[in-house]
Amino acid sequence: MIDKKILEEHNLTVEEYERIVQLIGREPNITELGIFSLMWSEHCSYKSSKIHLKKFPTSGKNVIQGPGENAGIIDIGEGLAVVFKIESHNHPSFIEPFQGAATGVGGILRDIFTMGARPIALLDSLRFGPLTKSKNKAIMDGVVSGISAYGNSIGIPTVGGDVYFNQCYSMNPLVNVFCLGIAKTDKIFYARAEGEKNPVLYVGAKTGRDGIHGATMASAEFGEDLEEKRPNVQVGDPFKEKLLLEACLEVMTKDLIVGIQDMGAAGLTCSTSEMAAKSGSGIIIDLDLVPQREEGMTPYEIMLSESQERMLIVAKKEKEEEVKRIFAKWDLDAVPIGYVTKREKLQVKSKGETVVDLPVEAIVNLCPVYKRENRFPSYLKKAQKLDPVPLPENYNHILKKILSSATIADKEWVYRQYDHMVQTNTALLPGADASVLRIEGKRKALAITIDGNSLYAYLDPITGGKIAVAEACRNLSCVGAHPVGVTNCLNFGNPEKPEIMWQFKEVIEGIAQACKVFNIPITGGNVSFYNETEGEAVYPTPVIGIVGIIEDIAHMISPGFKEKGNAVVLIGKNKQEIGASEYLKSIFKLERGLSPQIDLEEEKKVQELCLEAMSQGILQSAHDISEGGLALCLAESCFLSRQKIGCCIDLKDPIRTDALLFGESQSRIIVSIRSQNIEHLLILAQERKVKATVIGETGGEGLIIHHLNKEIINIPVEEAYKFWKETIPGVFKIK
Amino acid sequence: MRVWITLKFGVVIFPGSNCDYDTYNVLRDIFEQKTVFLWHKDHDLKKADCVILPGGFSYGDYLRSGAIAKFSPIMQEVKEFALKGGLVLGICNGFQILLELGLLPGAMLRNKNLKFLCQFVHLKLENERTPFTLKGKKGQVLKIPIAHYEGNYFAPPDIIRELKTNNQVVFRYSDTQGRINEETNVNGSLDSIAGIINKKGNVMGMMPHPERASEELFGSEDGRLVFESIVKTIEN
Amino acid sequence: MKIRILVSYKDSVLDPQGQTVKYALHTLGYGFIKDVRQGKVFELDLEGISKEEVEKVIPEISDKVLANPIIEKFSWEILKKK
Amino acid sequence: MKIRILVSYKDSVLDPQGQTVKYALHTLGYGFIKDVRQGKVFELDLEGISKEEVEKVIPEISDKVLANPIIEKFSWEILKKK
Ligand SMILES: Nc1ncnc2c1ncn2[C@@H]1O[C@H](COP(=O)(O)OP(=O)(O)O)[C@@H](O)[C@H]1O
Ligand SMILES: [Mg+2]
Repeated sequence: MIDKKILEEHNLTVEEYERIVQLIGREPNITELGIFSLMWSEHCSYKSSKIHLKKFPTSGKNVIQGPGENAGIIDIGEGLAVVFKIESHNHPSFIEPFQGAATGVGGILRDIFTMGARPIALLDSLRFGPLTKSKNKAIMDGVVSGISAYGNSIGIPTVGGDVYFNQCYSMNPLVNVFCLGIAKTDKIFYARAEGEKNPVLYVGAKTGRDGIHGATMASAEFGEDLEEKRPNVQVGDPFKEKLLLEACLEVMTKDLIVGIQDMGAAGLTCSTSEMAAKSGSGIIIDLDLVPQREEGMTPYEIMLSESQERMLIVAKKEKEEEVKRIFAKWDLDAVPIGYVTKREKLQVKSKGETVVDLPVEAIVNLCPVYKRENRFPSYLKKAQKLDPVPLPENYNHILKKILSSATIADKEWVYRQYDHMVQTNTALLPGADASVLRIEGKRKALAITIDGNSLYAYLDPITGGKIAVAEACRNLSCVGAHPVGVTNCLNFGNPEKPEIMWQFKEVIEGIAQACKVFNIPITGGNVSFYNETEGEAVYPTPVIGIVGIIEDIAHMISPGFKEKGNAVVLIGKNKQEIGASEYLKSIFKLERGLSPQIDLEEEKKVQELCLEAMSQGILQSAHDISEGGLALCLAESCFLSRQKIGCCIDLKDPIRTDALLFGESQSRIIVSIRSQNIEHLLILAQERKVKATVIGETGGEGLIIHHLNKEIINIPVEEAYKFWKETIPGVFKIK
Repeated sequence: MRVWITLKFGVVIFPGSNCDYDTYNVLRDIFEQKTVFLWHKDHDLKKADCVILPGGFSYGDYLRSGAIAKFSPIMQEVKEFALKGGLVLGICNGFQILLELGLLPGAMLRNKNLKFLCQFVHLKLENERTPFTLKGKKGQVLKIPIAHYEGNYFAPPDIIRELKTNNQVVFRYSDTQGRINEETNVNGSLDSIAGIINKKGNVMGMMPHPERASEELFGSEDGRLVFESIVKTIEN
Repeated sequence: MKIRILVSYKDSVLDPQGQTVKYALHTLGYGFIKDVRQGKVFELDLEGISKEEVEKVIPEISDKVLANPIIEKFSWEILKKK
Repeated sequence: MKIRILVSYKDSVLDPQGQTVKYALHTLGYGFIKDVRQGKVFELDLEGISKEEVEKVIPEISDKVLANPIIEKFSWEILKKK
């Protein structure tokens, strides 16, 4: 008998329960209720976000698959497609940082190769609390080791990502993992269960009592009772997944299967019902046939288990044996557990009895959709107000402090724990604005970047959304790539709170507008709500992953200065914008003011100019201005040059010196160029009505900046470099 | 018509190998050598002139890196092949397997900082009189990436002494100038050892990945030296 | 005083290493091995601390530092010196 | 029959993991810990094999598979069932 308490345990409201009863025309049994609780959870059903996600532009001439499948697919020509997607694993990574992050990698990888693509790149977007707290250090250490352990072992390079630190992530770290794979356009696979009597095969790891309620856990805000909510976190097995990957891709080279779906969160439940629903068919399975790791598992447990490294395959009747043979080659079993039916039902048998008999439509598509109330947040007006801060005396000193802020500092400590070279395609290694991957045997190359400044989104959600997209595109243009597709992960607090919902709808509006201006489709993503502890929500954190194409890899450009005596040119305008800056945060401990504003049309022109100049081969280096502002961009351009070339800069803009150096105004790129090409660049700029100014020259051992004929920064590159380079290793040094 | 190709590389695939294709592609595309894969469950070396054990995580590196792979059927053939003087090169995980198998002396411990390390390093070529390095010059410095968690070479003092007296140390971690010190010894290996060869001189293991440094696009071509040396050796 | 602490995954938690070791031993012909679980062992040398304190502090250390209670269990003993 | 096998580094091999744990425990104020060594433990379930065979086969397995004699030593015991 289902009572209130049971419903609460399953995160279902009374209304939702009544809807279930009405949909199936009777009271569900406990296993059936469990199934609904998973499929109607926020994580699987998107019941709170659906209506807003609709705003995203999702079509385009190269879109092969938009939102709705395991991953999005974009046609990149020459018979190839890129398959990519981003997923969050925030809650598990807080509970058990190493395994939580590791299984996060495992999950997104399955989303990619389940579609027939070989994964060729991972990126990770991480958000932690300040490293001054040992708890945060331990979480970061565990998360990075976990990603490293899984990705390195299975042999997919982790080629990039980003890391931000903010108090709001102290009890709510964010771990978003992006994966991209390459597939032949004529060998793409979907989650389909077609063809009556076609066998349903279970492949991969045995089923245990792993993370039961995991999916719903991911949809329940942590409170005092965190301990209770802790499930037994899964342990990842990258070795098993590697075998699974190779076996699945080998099966897919032949004409043996009609559909395949990974078992992620919501395991057997999700894979069986989704495959059937997408094909207007039904599936019947017998749980006695499901390989099990533990004794006496109930149907409820088997259906709700989240054990990792498992896939579900619908094979062609007559090909079953060959599929088994291929899996056996990789030391894996492919076990028939049921077959496809005509009735649009999910039927589950156990010990000869039918324990589940539900219409798949109800499970998968009839979850209530909520138009949750949203309200302008009370904090915003106050937070946007910024009283003038005093002008610093010593800018060298300020620069050093900013260089040593964890968010700004070099992240090599993280990415050198990742094998970012395996598969030998990584042409531009982590550390640049975007990572570049060679496509075997092609002129074209792929560029990938992942971005999202949550402080902007906190202080101005819609602009924060726009900037996340704009900056990602800017990063791509800095390496010579134009964007072709977007995926996104939206990390927010509790959507039942109107102020959170307002942030959510605003950020989405911003993302949508930017994507329309740049004319790039959103092909998928993920929403992670309830990122809050004891009522404290994370800042609204959109994480944007964008894939770009470099038409000719020979035109690839990197951020470091290349030679002495090059002109340093600023593309774009300096403005007096200081709000939401890393400068205010690390010098004045202020997280306020208005975030930098952005004119998307102007941004687009700046990027187009950069790309045009690159395709004409006149740029030596390009680096975009973002956190830390102009000064940091220049410093990094020195750091990233092989011989640590310095530069001498002379700025004339009549604005506050601190805003000029450290303000984070958008739509700016610093390039270096040989003097004989300056004219040409300036003409290209004029044609596009973009401002381009020669602001100095590369050379010397120092980073030297003048403002209105006064020297304001003069520091040896090597010295500045140390602050930037040694901050994060310093935190983790083993004495 | 039958074409005779005297030269053939065999790249072994273990469950969990992940540099198998990288190595295969470099040999086939960059060096245009006839190259075949060897499957761990087989006993057939397909008449390969040189067998390469590629990098990766055979059997997930569970238990110890290389500890389980050494029992593969193919490895029994490789062992015989090696004892008969056949050329065997172990890269990274391949090196670890050769150690576990006893074809090379010593063992691997975790990197001194207990972290996985993926980065370019500089190697000093200590022995250019091997089939794997004869195209190099003694003391020459090579820039080649490493990517491992257990590359901290260890062996008892007597073994180390032996390695030195027989000039079996082929590569050592160094700086760009070939200077060797604690700092350049990234993973803490005894004597900064990055690669060694057996007494007989036909089995070499190295932690760095020459196949990742064979194309200009990837920042260094120094790894070519190893493959070109093997080709030269066999052609003669 | 010498203490030995054993840390291993809870029985309900998958142990990939143990599984792989078992698989290897089987292929080597040791078919009589029905299951393998792999864990960690810590041997601690203690000084200037009473048996009573040990009883209190070792479980504390194990729980806080050596094991993650969510997926791991631990047991410990005092080693008699030989 | 349940067997427990302990594998740890020989004393001649330094054990950075143990050192790191020791350091961590010290910073947490457990100063009375003079040394930490970390190793592996394997628990095997055996079936259909006599005590005599076990005496022979377990050292064999440990030496050949579970431990690397160059750097590791092992010890083992039969666990009495509770
Ligand atoms: N923020 C978003 N923007 C666009 N599409 C999204 C977003 N969040 C989720 N989706 C799409 O909804 C579908 C279901 O998402 P998800 O449950 O994360 O997939 P999976 O079940 O494979 O993890 C996916 O196709 C995903 O791309
Ligand atoms: Mg999926």
